[in-house]
Amino acid sequence: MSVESTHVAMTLNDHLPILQVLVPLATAPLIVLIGSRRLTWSLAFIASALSFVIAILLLMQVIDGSVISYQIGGWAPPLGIEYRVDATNAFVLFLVTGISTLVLPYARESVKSEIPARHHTLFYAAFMLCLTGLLGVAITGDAFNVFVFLEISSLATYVLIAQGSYRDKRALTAAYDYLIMGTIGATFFVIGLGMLYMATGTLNMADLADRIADQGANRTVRAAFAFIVVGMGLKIAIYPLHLWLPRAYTFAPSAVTVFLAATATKVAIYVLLRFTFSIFQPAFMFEVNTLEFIILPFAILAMFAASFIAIFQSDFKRMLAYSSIAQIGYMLLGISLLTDTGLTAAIAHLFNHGITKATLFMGVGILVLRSGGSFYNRIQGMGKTMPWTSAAIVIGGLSLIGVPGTAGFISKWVLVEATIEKGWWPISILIVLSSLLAVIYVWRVIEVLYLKAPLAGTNYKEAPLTMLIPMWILALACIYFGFATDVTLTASRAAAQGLLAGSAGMM
Amino acid sequence: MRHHLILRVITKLLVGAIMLFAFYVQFHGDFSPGGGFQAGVIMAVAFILYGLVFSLHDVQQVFPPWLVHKLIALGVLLYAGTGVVSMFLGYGFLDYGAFTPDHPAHGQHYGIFAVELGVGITVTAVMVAIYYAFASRPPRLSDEEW
Amino acid sequence: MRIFGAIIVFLGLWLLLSGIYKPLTVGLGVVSTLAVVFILTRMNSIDEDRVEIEIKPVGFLLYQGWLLVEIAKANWVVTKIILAPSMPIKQHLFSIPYTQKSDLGQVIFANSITLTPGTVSVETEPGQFLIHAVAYSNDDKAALADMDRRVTACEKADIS
Amino acid sequence: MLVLTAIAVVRMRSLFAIAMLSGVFSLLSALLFVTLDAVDVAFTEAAVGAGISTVLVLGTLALTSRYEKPTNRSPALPLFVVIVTGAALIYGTLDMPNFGSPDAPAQTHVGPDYLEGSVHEIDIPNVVTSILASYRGYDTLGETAVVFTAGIGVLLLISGLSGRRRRDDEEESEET
Amino acid sequence: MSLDTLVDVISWALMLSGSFFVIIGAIGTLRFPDFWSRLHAVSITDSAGVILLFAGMCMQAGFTLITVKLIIIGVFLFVTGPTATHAIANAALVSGLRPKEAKGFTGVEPEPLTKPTADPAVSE
Amino acid sequence: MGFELTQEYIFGHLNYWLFSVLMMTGLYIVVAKGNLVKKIVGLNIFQTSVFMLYISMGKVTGGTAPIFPLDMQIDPDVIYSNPLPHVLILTAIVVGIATTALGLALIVRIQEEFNTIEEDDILKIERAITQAENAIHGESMGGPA
Amino acid sequence: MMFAVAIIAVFIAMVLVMVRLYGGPTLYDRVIAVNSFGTHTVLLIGLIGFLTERPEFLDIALLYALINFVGTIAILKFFRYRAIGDNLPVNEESEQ
Repeated sequence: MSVESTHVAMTLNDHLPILQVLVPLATAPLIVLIGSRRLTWSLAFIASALSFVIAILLLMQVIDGSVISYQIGGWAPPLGIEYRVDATNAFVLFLVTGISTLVLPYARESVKSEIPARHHTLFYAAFMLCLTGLLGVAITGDAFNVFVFLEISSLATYVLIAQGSYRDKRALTAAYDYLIMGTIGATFFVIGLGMLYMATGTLNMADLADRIADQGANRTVRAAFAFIVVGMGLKIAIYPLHLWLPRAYTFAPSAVTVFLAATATKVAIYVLLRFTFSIFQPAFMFEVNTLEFIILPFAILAMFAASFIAIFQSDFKRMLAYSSIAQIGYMLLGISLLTDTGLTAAIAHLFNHGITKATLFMGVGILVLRSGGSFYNRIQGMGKTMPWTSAAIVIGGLSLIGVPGTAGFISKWVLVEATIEKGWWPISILIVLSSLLAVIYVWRVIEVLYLKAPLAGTNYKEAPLTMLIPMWILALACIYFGFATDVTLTASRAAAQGLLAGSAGMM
Repeated sequence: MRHHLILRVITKLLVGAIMLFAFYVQFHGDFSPGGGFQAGVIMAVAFILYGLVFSLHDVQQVFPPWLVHKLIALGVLLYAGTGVVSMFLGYGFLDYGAFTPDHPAHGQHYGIFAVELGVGITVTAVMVAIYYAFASRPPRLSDEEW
Repeated sequence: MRIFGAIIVFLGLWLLLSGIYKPLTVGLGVVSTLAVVFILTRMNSIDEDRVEIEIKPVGFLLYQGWLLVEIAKANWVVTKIILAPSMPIKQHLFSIPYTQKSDLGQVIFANSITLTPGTVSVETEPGQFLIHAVAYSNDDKAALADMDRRVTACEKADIS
Repeated sequence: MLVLTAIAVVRMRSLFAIAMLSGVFSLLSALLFVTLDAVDVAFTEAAVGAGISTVLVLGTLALTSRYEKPTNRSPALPLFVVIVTGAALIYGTLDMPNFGSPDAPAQTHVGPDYLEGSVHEIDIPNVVTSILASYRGYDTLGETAVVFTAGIGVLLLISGLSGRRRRDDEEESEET
Repeated sequence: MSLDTLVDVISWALMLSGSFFVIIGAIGTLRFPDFWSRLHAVSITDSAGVILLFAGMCMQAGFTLITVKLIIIGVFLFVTGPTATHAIANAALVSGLRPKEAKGFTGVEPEPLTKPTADPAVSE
Repeated sequence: MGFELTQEYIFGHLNYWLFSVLMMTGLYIVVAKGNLVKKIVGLNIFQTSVFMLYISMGKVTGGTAPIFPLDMQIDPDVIYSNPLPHVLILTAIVVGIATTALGLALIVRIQEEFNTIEEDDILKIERAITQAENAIHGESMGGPA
Repeated sequence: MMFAVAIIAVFIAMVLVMVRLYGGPTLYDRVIAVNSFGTHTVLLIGLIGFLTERPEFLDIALLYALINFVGTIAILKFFRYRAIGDNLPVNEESEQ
């Protein structure tokens, strides 16, 4: 490649895909190297904002369905590692960087109150690494590279969760459980990759797709598929594999919970999408493996079981964690429908749920900051003392239910549409029913916040602006995307079509 | 084990050899098995051996923790920096051909050298840092099932 | 002076290990050697426990030859014990004095004892080693005293 | 022998013995790697498995406890999980090419290109290094980042970043 | 030609005897009744096995850098082997493991060790 | 499938099956054992077996290690094994040790906070905490998690 | 050929040593077994190198010897340290 004498110098624009990952990746060691606590936060924020800008630029370039390919090291794809940006992952990148840019200002106060000051530098470095890993997973076009960056983000996540131990020591065991589960998941993923490699001899996603298509389904490829799905399922917290999630979300520091809830599982779902649709051809796997009938019941089970558990929680934060599992069920349902609309719904819900959950967890974080706990009887009546925070929580809650006019409504609506389109109307009813469950658990929160008297002797101040503003940006986003439907839906549709086109979309 | 004569003397003799071996593995990764990672581990093992036989205090004097922590970051930056330099030269990230456009293979040599050095530095520092972290915790002596 | 000695030894070791004599590699060797010596000097200055190499090279080589023969003999003895159906083990823990002045000399002696099957040096105490023998016989002490003399003979005479 | 070691690990109670056995397991697997021509991997496995991880496990044991307590949990569920996974694995291997077969896809597709290309484009003898540092150099950057993450993770968990001076403590007292 | 054969014969002899001693050492570790005697069995492998096998390999390698490397490894093993053995023995002794003395001997007891008491500062 | 072919098939796959058994042993330790350190060791075994599976993919019968002679004079008759799995596994080993280190560090912290590294004991302690919380904050559902 | 013989011999020895490793009975027995096992591995690597006619990989053997030594020392450091609680400056870990 580089042997050619006529070398065209690359411009900054050409480098955008790599810069997307490189900026946070290089920031993490810089933070450690400089080691000054005053600069740490600013550095992290600048890096995150920069990658947000890059993500927007990338999304603008690929929204029309085109694909950017970047060859790292100048080696052509089957040999070297390739970055490949299309509508789907640009969308995910946009979500991840956007959330991280909003979380960082929020984190400043929240981290100060939850983590000892001497650990702040390393905390932000770990945060940057987590961001790097998620971005790297989302952007890459190489199957093994997914594993490497997945591990970067996972390791950083374990550490970040464990930082909750200064508030509650159970954060440590939560992190440990997640570490074991996550590592098993990653190892399963590697086994799957190994089998794929054995069957095809390549690791590049596009190349893999081609060669699997040529080969048809043999048993090795099928087993590989199973391992990859289970491995990713552990990271996504698909219903029976979800055990780590509630604990991890509950005990992690608030800022970390916001970030993880809004991005980590979403990126894992993206990987699942990428593998099922781009690498294993949809036609192949759904005819041969009848995956839909495996995923579908679990998705529905998740929607109901997790919602039920959420209703009976007495801890706001844990309630939200269980509701996350239920919401993941919606996304999986969309995927298992296998239609254009279904996928659009899944991707749109991925985005909408991301911002909704971020709003809610930010709200919880603020309540925790002021009241010292997220149990219902700790936070009761705070709707009066902290009106802004509580209002944002209500907006988030409404979006979680899927009330018209909020982002959550759009994706659920499209999902119902998709099920009807496919003729599975019982499932549409189930979706509506499970939304009713959401009404119950959200109502409990609203009741606690507004209808109960504040605890005697407490007079909480409203949250600092650095926390309120990010939260309100997200809350307003929930409303904005509830009305301006075409933005998310266009991008999701472009992504869905790209995915459904299978490897053709990759070429 | 400060009073432990044989171990002390032998360690003193060996540590140098082990470090030299680490450098050898580092710089001969192109020709024989080994490379930055392995070299880093061996280097760290040399320090760990010294720490085990002498004392954590001594080894932390020789290789102070603040330096270790800076080096952790420096190695990654060296690696990433190699890529960034190639980007500034108008080539792709980590395209070592950029260093000597007339003779790409040479550029590859330099690139690989720099990159391996980065890996080596980070790995050494991280392993030593982990050792320090574990060793400097006060041990727990409550159970007596010996 | 001592540093130069160390540099030469390490550089020699490098050249032997390397087997590639391009300027770059050899240059790296020099750099590595200097780095190693630098770290070692730091270590020495910190633990104040410098190991003096006070050994006559030729005498030491001769001693090695003698030791090999001893090892061969001792091996045979222990082999016989292992293979004998009854395993005639006569364990005994005893101490013998050493006469080496330098640390290194003592270490060579102790390691030689361990290296010869049948005897293991267990503990170093000021002025004597504690030895464990698997098949103790009364002339063991004499044999070890002989070894002690030979090791001492390898040491340079003029050490404090 | 590997299997024996693994089973021994299952049965043993003494965590010290387990630490040693895991070292032995690493040594054995490294031997296997050597016979399978993967010298670089053997090198790494030896250094990591037998060296660093043993030291780390021992370090942990020093800070925790030395014996495993018996548990009265039923092994049924784990066995079930394991058997299902194992069955999936075996199922997956059924269509695999024979061991060592030179015309397996893995051997014909990309691998030879590396061997070929490494000669002209990179010109160093160790192909593994040339792939590691150049063709898939980005993976290695990721790998370095993983090590870095682990490093700062451990520091964050059980030690803390130390500056040249004890600057941190001073600041902490200022802020609080 | 004849030199080659000679080298071959010698290295065969070295290898075979080396293998023999290695196995003997292993049998010893298995057969010997207690820890202290096993130490000695191990040192057979450490000394005779290593020397003979490496010598055999050196013969095969001829005068190349490989021989040098073999010698380096050999020396390394030669230095570390007894050191490790000594350290093990020492640790065992300190921990209170005493060899069974043969009839008619009373072993030299090292000065009484402080009983392993838990550090009052750390044990809770 | 004739007898000859079957035999060849079995021997050609025996290694994979062996590694599968190893993997399952490792996985069993992770899932079934309650001691946290032992779990990590099991995880190591599990991962190492996966590495073996990979490496055995790259082996070519009659091949040798993918390192050319120093002078780069390559004999075309020599078969070299596939280097790509080696590279992947190198990376994976590094990831493995990183995970191990982190896991152990977590265990150390757990020991400090809970004073045990047995999963059963930890569960007991956590249940006690949850019960205490419930007593203050009202019942919740969803187990001790 | 001769390498094959030697390899088989070393392998048998390894199996025997392993039995001792399982058998114990004391931890020190296991340590000598592990140490001896490491030595065997070094020998085996060297021999395999010669058998496959790529003897330049002796570096691995050297590394093994090294790691084996350090590992043993680490284990012992522990034993000693546990056994003698106070007065000796062995327990560096508690300095700080």
